[in-house]
Amino acid sequence: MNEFLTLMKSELVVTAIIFLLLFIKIGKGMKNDSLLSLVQVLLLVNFIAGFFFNSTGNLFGDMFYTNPLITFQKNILSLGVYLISLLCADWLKKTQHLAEFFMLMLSALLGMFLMISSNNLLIFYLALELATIPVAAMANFDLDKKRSSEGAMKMILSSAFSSGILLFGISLLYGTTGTISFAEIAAQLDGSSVQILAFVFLFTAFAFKLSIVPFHLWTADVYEGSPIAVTSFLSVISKGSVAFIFITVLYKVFQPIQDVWYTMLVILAVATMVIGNLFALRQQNIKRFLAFSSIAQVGFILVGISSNDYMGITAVVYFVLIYVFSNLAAFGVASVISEHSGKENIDEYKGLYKTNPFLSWILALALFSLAGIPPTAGFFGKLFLLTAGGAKAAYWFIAVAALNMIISLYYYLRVVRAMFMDKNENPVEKIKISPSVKLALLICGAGIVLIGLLSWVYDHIHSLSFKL
Amino acid sequence: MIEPGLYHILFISAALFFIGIYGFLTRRNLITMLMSIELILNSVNLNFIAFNKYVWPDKMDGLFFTLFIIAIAAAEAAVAIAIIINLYRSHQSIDVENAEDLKY
Amino acid sequence: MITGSTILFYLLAALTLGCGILSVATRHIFRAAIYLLFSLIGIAGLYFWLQYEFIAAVQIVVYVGGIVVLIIFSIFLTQQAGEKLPKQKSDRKIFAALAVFCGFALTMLQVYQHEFNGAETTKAPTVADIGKKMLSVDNGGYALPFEIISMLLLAAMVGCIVIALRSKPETK
Amino acid sequence: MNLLLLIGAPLLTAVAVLLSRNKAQVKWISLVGSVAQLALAFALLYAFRQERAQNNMSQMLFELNYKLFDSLNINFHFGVDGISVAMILLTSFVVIAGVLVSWNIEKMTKEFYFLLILLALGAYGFFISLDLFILFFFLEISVIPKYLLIGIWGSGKKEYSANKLALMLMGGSALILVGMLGLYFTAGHSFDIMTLSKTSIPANIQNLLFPLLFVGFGVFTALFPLHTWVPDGHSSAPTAGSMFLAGISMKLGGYGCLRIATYLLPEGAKEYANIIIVLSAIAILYGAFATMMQKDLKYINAYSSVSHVGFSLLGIGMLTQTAITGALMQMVSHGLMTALFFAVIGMIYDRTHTRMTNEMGGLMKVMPFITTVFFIVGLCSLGLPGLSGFVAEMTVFMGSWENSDAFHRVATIAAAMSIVVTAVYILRAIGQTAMGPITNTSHLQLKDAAWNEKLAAIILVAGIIAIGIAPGWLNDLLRPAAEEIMNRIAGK
Amino acid sequence: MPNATTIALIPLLPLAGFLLLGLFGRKYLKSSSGLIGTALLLTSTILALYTAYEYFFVYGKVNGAYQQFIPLQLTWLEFSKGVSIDMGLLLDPISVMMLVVVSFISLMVHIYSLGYMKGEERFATYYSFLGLFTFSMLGLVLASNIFQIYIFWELVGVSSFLLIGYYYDKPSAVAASKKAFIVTRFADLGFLIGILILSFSSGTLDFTTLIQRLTSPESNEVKTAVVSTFLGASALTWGAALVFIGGAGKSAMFPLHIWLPDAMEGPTPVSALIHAATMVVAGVYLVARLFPVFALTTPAVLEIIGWVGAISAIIAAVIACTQTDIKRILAYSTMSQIGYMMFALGVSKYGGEAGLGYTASMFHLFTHAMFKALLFLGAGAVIHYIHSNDMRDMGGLRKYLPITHITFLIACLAIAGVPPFAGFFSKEEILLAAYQNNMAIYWIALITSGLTAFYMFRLYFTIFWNKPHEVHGEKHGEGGFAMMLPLVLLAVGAAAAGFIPFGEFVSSDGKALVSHFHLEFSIAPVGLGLAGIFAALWLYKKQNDKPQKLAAALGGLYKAAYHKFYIDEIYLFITKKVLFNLIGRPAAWFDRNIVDGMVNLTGNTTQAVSEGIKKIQSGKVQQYAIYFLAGVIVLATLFIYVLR
Repeated sequence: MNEFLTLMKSELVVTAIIFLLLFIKIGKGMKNDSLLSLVQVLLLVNFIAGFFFNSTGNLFGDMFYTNPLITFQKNILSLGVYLISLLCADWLKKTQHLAEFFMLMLSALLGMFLMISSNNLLIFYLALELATIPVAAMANFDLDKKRSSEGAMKMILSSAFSSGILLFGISLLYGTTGTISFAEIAAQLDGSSVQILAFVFLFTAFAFKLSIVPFHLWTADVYEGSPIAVTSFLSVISKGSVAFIFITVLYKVFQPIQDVWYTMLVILAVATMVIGNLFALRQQNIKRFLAFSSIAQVGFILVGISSNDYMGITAVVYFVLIYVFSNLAAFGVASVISEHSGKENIDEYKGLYKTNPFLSWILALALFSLAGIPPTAGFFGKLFLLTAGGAKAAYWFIAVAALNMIISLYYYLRVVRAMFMDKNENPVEKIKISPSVKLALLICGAGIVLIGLLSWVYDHIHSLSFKL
Repeated sequence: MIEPGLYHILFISAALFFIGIYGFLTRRNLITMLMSIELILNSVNLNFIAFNKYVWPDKMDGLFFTLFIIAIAAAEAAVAIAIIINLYRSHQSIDVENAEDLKY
Repeated sequence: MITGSTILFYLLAALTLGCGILSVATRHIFRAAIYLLFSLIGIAGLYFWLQYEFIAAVQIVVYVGGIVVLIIFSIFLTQQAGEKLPKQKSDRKIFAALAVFCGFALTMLQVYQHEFNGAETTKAPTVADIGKKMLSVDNGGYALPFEIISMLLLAAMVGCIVIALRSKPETK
Repeated sequence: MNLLLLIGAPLLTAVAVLLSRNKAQVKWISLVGSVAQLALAFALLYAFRQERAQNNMSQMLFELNYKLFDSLNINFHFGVDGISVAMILLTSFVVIAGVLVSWNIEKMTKEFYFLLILLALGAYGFFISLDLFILFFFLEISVIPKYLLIGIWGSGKKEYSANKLALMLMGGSALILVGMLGLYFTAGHSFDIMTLSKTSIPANIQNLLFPLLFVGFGVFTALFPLHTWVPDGHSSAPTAGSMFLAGISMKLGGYGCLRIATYLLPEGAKEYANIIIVLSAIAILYGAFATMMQKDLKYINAYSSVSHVGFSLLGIGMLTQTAITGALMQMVSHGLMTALFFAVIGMIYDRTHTRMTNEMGGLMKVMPFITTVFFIVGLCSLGLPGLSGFVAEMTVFMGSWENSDAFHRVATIAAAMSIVVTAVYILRAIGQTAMGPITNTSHLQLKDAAWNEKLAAIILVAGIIAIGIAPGWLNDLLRPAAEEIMNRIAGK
Repeated sequence: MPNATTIALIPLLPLAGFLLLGLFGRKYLKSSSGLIGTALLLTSTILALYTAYEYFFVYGKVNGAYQQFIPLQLTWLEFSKGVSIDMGLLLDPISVMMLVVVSFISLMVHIYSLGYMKGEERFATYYSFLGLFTFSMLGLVLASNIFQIYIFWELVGVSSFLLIGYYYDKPSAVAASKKAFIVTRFADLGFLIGILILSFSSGTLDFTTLIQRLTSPESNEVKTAVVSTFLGASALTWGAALVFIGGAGKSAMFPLHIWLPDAMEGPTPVSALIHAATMVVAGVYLVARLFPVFALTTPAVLEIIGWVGAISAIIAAVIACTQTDIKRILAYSTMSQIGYMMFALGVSKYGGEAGLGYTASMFHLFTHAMFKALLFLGAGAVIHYIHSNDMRDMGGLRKYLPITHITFLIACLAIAGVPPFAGFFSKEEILLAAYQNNMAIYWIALITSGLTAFYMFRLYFTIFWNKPHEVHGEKHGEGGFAMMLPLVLLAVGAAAAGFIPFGEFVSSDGKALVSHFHLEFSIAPVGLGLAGIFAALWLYKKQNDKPQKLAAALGGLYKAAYHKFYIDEIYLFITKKVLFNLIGRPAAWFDRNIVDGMVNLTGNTTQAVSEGIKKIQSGKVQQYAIYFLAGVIVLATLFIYVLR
């Protein structure tokens, strides 16, 4: 089979779907429900397609590079998108621009795919923008909500700002190395101060997308402002993708100055965990709460990344996989509740267990997984991140991380307490959950419970990343 | 060193870059902030071209980068303006200070 | 010794930076737009000066013909005519200026310390080989970025349509 | 005997509980399940003794080793020595008693029993795992059920207590986690306790890791001054919750302190032994004195638990074979005793709806059975011969006395003083509640224990007496295991 | 040769009784439980007597000395090589003698209680407790291992606690039981540490080995132990002293005696059994058991023992003269008599003629058991009749309670040391021993004997003579056969026990000790005794105001004695003020506020910080950008200038 087709299959499938939707839209259009189910099927196909014809190779000179691990990462992302399409069905059915929504989301997904397998700063930059601009547009999808457009504005402006800085860094890098392809840059790096400067500029772009402290400030506002579908997409899919490419860039391109970025990661990881936790402590709105919690999670991811070897890669990919399930489950429950009752405050979740035990259990599971409590998968994910990070035997570093687990546990338990323990005279009334949502939630729950215990998942990722 | 060369251009671009940033940080009007963004991007373009011309003339990476940046800038500006206009519709102002419902 | 090109260069530099500063400083939004326009033209001029006519052309076409026009339209849409822009809080200004100055100093220090290995052959590329490169898929070709840009523009277009042409709830 | 049964039984029970339809089913399923666990525990004891009888002297018996995370060298490595067997027996006793006493729970019965069984599962897994990672996994499993048990079914300022407990325990496990990873890397990427016990770890690393691990586990077992979750947690928890908390969970900590911290890091243990001794001596006396001042029965038992658990830490700190044996005996004994104590308190509370000693009196007249049990447990707690407490404490004393320097002597004597203070507060409590004239006439209508309560009490009393009358079997179980530990400490 | 099972049965039968009655008595056996208990105890008494006979007359004596036999010894809990708690049966003269005493007195009390406790609600429980006590006491007596003795020591303690608190709804009874337990417990702490020291320095817990190792001065155990000193005294001295503290606690020696008078809250038969005849002499028995160690290795401690005994004897006697509660009077007299036994041991030496004190002490223990039990049972009969403990409510009862009167009189004569009653002989020997070894103690003893005679007859006269008894309401007559039989039997004992040639059987080294009797020596004590009696006669025979006068004349001394020299108050001060207010309360406060405060503080600080930094998230996108830029610049400078 043609190399081009096999290597770029994920991108091609996604592009195909985008155009299909485009034609449907331009043509006579479809009813939302049927369109949605069609899209869901297509996304499922896309996800499944990810498992076939995995191979390693370059395209377009060396601009595009892929290998089984990268394909696996792409699969994680498409899985996430599929779950989102199921979870947010209730909201999606209501929206007037379903096709456009998915076109945007998929082009963002395409951007992420390209970003992950980019082997060249230009591609990386373009893919990054492709992964950002549509999301900014999506963030505005609650057209008549002011908060939504405010969030979108904040996102587009700050991302433009950060990409400006990124570009300046790239330009300096280009000036000193004379190339924009990863491999050659790595060869050219000599750790001169300009390159450090350039690296910092470049670094901030990742920091911005991953919302690492102090480049995280946009996160919470945008998450709160935008529709939950978008929020979950932002917090799970785009974070994951950036984490992946971040690893590649650090390990591949900036290997020569690894001692610089190791220290940087350590500092920022600590800052991120602490600040994220401290802010999450006080949040009322569940989306905002999850935003800050996800910032704290990123701190842990950085711990994993800081170990400059395949263990780190494995741990991060594994964690992101788990994170997809956990966070999506949380957001899914949140979206169901806010769709049916418009309630997004943690205090309004009081007494939820009485009326909606299923949702409560799923949310609790998700939160425990985020907090890293066994037997949920999050426990393993976090632990392996720390294990990877501990390889350099920086005990105080792990200690800080571990202590942060305590703070995070505190506020995750706040939600659990609200649902299970607190009394409430008018709790969220019994919610009739549509089958697709239920399915998605069940998938997430199963994922949360099983992925940890099914060790072959981890070992599979390990074998993939070990080959690098 | 009166003779203009790479470093002069780098000075110009860097200056323009930080002028843009300054604008972005201080302008209260969203559209003017957008303009500042444009300045930033242009300074970057200038960098690329300069490097391409003075340092790595044999390949055209910088040049192409500039081209694509210009394209991106257009797209970004379009979306940004769309969002701004929408924001303007929803509460008759494009003053960034007024868009701070989401905080803490 | 001072040649015409040198003078031209300095003029262009002055134009670019001057208009840049003005465009972020003035409190008339229209003037800001116009200053921006001139600043961009100045940059285009610099491209010319560097003998990158094609880029210069693109710069003129896209920015001057496209983006600035877009901006001006949006100003028409959003701005009640003629009133001045609100003043920014001064502490914000001070912090911004401080940060910017530090950044600028830092950057310049690094840049001037660094020895960019100047190349002698300063030949400018022609439009033809730019075009060839642009569509070649083999090593050093730019077909993929081109495709990506196209997708991006498509996405941006869709986004703009959805957001800007917001239809009243009852229709459709 | 296949150790997986020990995990399987509670697991099945839990699942069955989840699938069951009505409260009756839930109760009976969990009862059957816990009976099965008890049976398994006894089977294990029997099999273990058989093996030893055919002098199979390998340190761990019935070992199982399945690969889990192969690439990280994490395995399901199970095995038991005398200590584990004893602890498992203890657990099974407490579990069945706990199931019985919460027979009349009305609110969310299914969830309640599910969490209870989950706790048990965690304990069993913890005691049989020989892989640090798995051990930690099981340790952590039990945190959340505790939180929910207290928070949902608790009384008083339950949210506060539940939070405090969960967070402090989490803090402990955070320390453990760091220490654990430290071990993992210094010992060349292995979590396996048996492997670690063979590897010699440089002293400076040991001195770094030991405090982490010991304090980490110490939090679980109420190491002074990290014990403050105990009074609040116990007093707010539902009866069965307190029983599990004090009877099982605190033992997880003690077991960890010994099996992980002390056994794997002997040099560190020697380094810090004196500090441990000081802390535990303080805990013993101070806990006892603090108890004297309490009016709430649950607080009384909670603080006395701090005091009693101090003995097991003291024994560990003394680093002699006898002392360690005593420490282990104390764990078992205290587990049974405190569970029974909480059960009794629960029974009294269910009837009088107060736990304040000064609001009761003369209960012996209306509920002879309960008060008799109350007497027994009280006497056990003040170390009456013929009951388990005496055996354990005496062993600790004898062992402690083996270090002949003044410091250890003083510490031992200080600890010994507590037996007087214990007598004081126990007799006060009994005197005020069980004896004396009936102050509150409404108590005259109260009923004595129901069948389930009687059964629960009898089971635990049986355990206490079995140890008190014939401690030999327990001794035979624990002493060789303690010897293994001592060998490593002595560097043999 | 001794037969292990026979001997083992002696304690085990009461245990069986305890279990049987404890489990089923309340519901099923009810009133029959008394008979069951008695029957069981009768059997074990018979066995005990049989054993005694066998031991003393059949196999006990081997070439001129009574030997130790350990027919049974089971390892109960092994600590380490050679150091283990064993459950064993040890037969030697004193254990056999105690065996007889305990089982006999206990049997008497069992029988007596059939009448005295009839119709009690917790009749069965009562008998089961009696069983428990008897079992524990017998186990204590037979102990072959110092830890075994400690175990049963605690058990008798708890059974005494249970029996004192038998009337559990009487607050005073509850308080008394608690007091008794805690005070003895405190003493036991000393005992325990003593055991630890002795066992460590001797490397064993087994009596025989321990004594043998610690008494041979050249044994290296002794050498090492003597070397290791603490506060100037050798380890062994400390150990022995601490062990004695244990004994002093149980035997209500000054200043640990305060629990004994209060213990009279228990049913009177119980007082007779536990707080007169058996348990309270456990301390004496303990010292006797370890006598070689005291005598040969730590004579200093023996000296102390002597003085403590003497002081207790006289103090108790003085107090007894002023009390009005007849049971308390008896309690103090008990204390005083035990003081006799103690200092008898204290003034004794090991072996041969010098060991007279030892024999005397044991002898007095034996006789005292008889007449003191008798006194208590008699008092019980009186109380049973009068329904009051206070002798001011009594008087002129001799007509109404003839048997009680006679037996009581016998007992009084015995305790007053009037020949030929039992007390006379044993007391003579004690005084003789004191005379030979320690003059000071001898004088104290002499005075005490006088006082004893006085307060006993004060009691006797006030109860049975003094003011005539007016009968209000119909009085049931003297308690039935069940109550009278023990009185009579015990009276016989109290009258005749003196004629047993005690030295033949019991002596410090097992060899026979011929106690020759000096008439001229016994003049002084007997004379004093008679003087005391006549004083009492003069004061209390008829109702008059002499006593008040006398009391007024004595003034302060009387008052002090009446208030038991304020020792209770001192204790109360220590416990309430020191233990509770100065230690307990601060500890509790510290825990709730400091330790717990720390924990909460961390939590609150975190909260506060998170509240404080929320302004960072100001919602202004330009602010964000500034932070962004600042971050960039800081990082850049940091990594360009600082960290390289």
